[in-house]
Amino acid sequence: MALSREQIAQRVAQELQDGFYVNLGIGIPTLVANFIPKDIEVMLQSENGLLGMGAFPTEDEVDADLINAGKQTVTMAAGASIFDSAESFAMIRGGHVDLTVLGAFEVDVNGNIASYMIPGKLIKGMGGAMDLVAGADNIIVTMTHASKHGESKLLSNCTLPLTGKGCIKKVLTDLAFIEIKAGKFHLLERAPGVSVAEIIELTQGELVIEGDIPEMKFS
Amino acid sequence: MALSREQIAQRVAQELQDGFYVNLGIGIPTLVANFIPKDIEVMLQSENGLLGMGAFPTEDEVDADLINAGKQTVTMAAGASIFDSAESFAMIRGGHVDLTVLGAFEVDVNGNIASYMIPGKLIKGMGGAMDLVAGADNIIVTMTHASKHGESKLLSNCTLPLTGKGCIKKVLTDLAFIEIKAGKFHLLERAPGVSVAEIIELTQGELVIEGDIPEMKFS
Amino acid sequence: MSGFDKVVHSYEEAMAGLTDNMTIIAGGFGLCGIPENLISEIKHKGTRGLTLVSNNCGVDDFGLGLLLPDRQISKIIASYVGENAEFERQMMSGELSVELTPQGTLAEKMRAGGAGIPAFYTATGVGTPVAEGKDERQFNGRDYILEEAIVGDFAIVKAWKADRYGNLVFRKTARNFNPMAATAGKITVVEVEEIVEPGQLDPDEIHTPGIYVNRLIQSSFEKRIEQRTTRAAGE
Amino acid sequence: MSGFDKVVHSYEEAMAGLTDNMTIIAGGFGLCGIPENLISEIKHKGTRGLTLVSNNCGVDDFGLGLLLPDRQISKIIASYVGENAEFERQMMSGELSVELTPQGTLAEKMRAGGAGIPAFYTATGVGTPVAEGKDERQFNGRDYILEEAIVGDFAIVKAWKADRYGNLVFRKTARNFNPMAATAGKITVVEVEEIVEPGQLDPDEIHTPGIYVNRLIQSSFEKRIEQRTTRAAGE
Repeated sequence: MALSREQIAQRVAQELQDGFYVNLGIGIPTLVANFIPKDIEVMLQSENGLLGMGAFPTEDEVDADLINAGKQTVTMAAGASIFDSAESFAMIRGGHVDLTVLGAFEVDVNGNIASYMIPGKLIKGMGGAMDLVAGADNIIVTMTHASKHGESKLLSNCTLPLTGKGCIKKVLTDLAFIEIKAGKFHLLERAPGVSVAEIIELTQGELVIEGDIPEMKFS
Repeated sequence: MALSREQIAQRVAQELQDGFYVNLGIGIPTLVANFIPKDIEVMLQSENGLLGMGAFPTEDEVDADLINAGKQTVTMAAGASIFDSAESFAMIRGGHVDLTVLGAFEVDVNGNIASYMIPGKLIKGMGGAMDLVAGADNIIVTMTHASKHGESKLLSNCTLPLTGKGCIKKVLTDLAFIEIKAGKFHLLERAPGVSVAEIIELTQGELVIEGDIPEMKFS
Repeated sequence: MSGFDKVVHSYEEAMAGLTDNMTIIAGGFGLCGIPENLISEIKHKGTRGLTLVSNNCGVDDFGLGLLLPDRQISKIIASYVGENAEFERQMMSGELSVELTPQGTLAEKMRAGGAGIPAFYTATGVGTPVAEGKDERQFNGRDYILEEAIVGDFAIVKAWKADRYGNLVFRKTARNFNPMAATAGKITVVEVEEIVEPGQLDPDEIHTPGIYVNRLIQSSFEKRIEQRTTRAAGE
Repeated sequence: MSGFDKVVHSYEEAMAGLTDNMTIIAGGFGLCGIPENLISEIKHKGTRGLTLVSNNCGVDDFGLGLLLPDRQISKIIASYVGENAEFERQMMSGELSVELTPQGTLAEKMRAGGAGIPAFYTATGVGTPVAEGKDERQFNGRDYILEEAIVGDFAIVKAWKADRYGNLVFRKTARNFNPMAATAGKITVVEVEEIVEPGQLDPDEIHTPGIYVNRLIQSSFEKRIEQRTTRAAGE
């Protein structure tokens, strides 16, 4: 069965390592913060200018001067630091963030990503997404494998305007965990109960299947 | 008679205006701080990362962590701020400093300045001088008009490696206050008791003399 | 006498000299740390044909969104816009021109403007619509595009505290774009919650040195929250 | 367990992995705010063929000057050097290669290295020996040269206080080049006077976020003064 949003976040959280500085995008990526393994610590970077983002505030703690990149009120964890947006993107562009998780509309076999614009429909802007995909070595894209109408979002060529070129190596969908290498998708894991055939069916770009594909584990 | 170092500094100080942010180079320029008119305030920028440099410290106040660009121990004035060297030169390069005063070996009619290197002899480096002359609109160069051997330092073409190209508009020597415009030196003032003829004699680059040249005033 | 006293006492004085068709750089991220009273003064003044440089454009009835109904903005350079209906209408109809710029590139363009750096290379936007018409070049085998600095006729900034000399301290994530905006205005106007005497701020803790600030005004702020997210106490 | 605890307990551990022919970026201006014990460790280690990036090169018996007698430095990128005789001798004899770089350009090259900006344009050095071999280009009618970023295998930094997570606070003009150096090392090593627990530094007052810091060590410092200038008390 396809993963829920929470399960996608939970599987991404397994990729976290103790001491990782992590930037989580809006939507499913934000949920990853709820599944950080108990035995490790990670620090969340919010690109408006906060490293060490904490939980949402209680009513009493709400502070209009303390928000995250999603414009939500937040708190600071012990060891947090505040900086301006130029410094924040120096950090991102300079490759200092260990892991970036963000959503997308489409990803293709060459690691291209389209996530910010649907011409004629959605043109709100890229925010920090272009800097994040250009700056990070280690990116996980989270999205549904296909649209509601069954159209694959894992393509041989992105059809929408790109957010970044050749920068995506890992994609976690509701059906599969996929790696992108040498111009091809490689199936690493499948969602529990989802067959390889189903994944092939919904993957438009070339997909390499090597050996037995294990199911994801959520223990 | 030729001006003393102190008199050069004193004449430069007359160019200060209330509210000026000023960078003073090493040597004669540093002395300008001693002649700031009583009825105005200026703020001294030290390019290692201090705006609002105060007097030298008393023995008790000496702090190894508080020095100026000449590596001398200093204090901070009320309203001072500390910043890193990138910020300091952002300030300088971005044209935010109102007046820069610095020494030179040579200046020429095209506003070129040579101040940092004598090939084979002195090659210690330019420090912040190249940034200062490139960043400031308003620069006063202070130097002796000629070498001890009577060789002019106001030339038609600098002979030493340049610190900056086409950036100097005002020069104050021990003999004269000179403006540089349209490829010529223009004599504005002469030191008390120094004749126009003497200045012409010691100025190698083309010098324009228009009307009566007043003596500098030191009252 | 002190030429360093930047304090002005009216918003009229604060925004004096702003005329039609000027470029304004504004601090703030979303509705956080925006110079809300300076924006209101611009609305009140009725200045038109403005180019706004700001990460966002406010909401319908707050922040830079207030300048939309009277069509005071002719162009906006931003990373994320359209949080309100009127913005979308003007953009779609072509009344408002929008130059989408990646957030980090926007912050760096402002910094470069203040720092006398006319242009810099970045990998952000390579191979995307942002790269169109821009110089591309390789360094160490990777492609980069050339981005140019931004300078404003005015910069409008919100800080927390200041001394009379214009030394600024920002509070938490209300810092965001404000320090870079402050450096990039030919005339930089700052509104703050509190003004103290020179010497009362620790020089090591000043975020923006007063050299960048031309005018300073003290006021009170609504500080509207865009997404009020909370957890139950004890959670 | 905390992967964010950057504290190490010996200088050997602090400089582990430094090998011959590496590039080191060092904070400090003159003898102010220099990582003096980290430099001593490099001397002790005997590493050779080093490229040093630092505004200055210390004096005969202190700071980076300590690395001269055993000829550990093969190249230095600096804005002002030669405060000692041995430096001059090695430079004149060609044993030591010197790349003079304007101070502001040097600071910006370090910042760019840390910020993922491979190159930027500046007017500093146009028409001078510094411009030789560099790209020139006009923006708004003025000439600029292209300067490239610097990245180090190691960065060595001196801060005042830090928390265990490597968040740094500098003191007075000992800040100088240290914050930029901290961003530009593949491995950034910081020595400090005091280490506190995470949460004890005000997040608004942190100069360098811990994300840039790999190793942190507490020590004591001589803090030698180069030009001790004083006035009489009461003057």
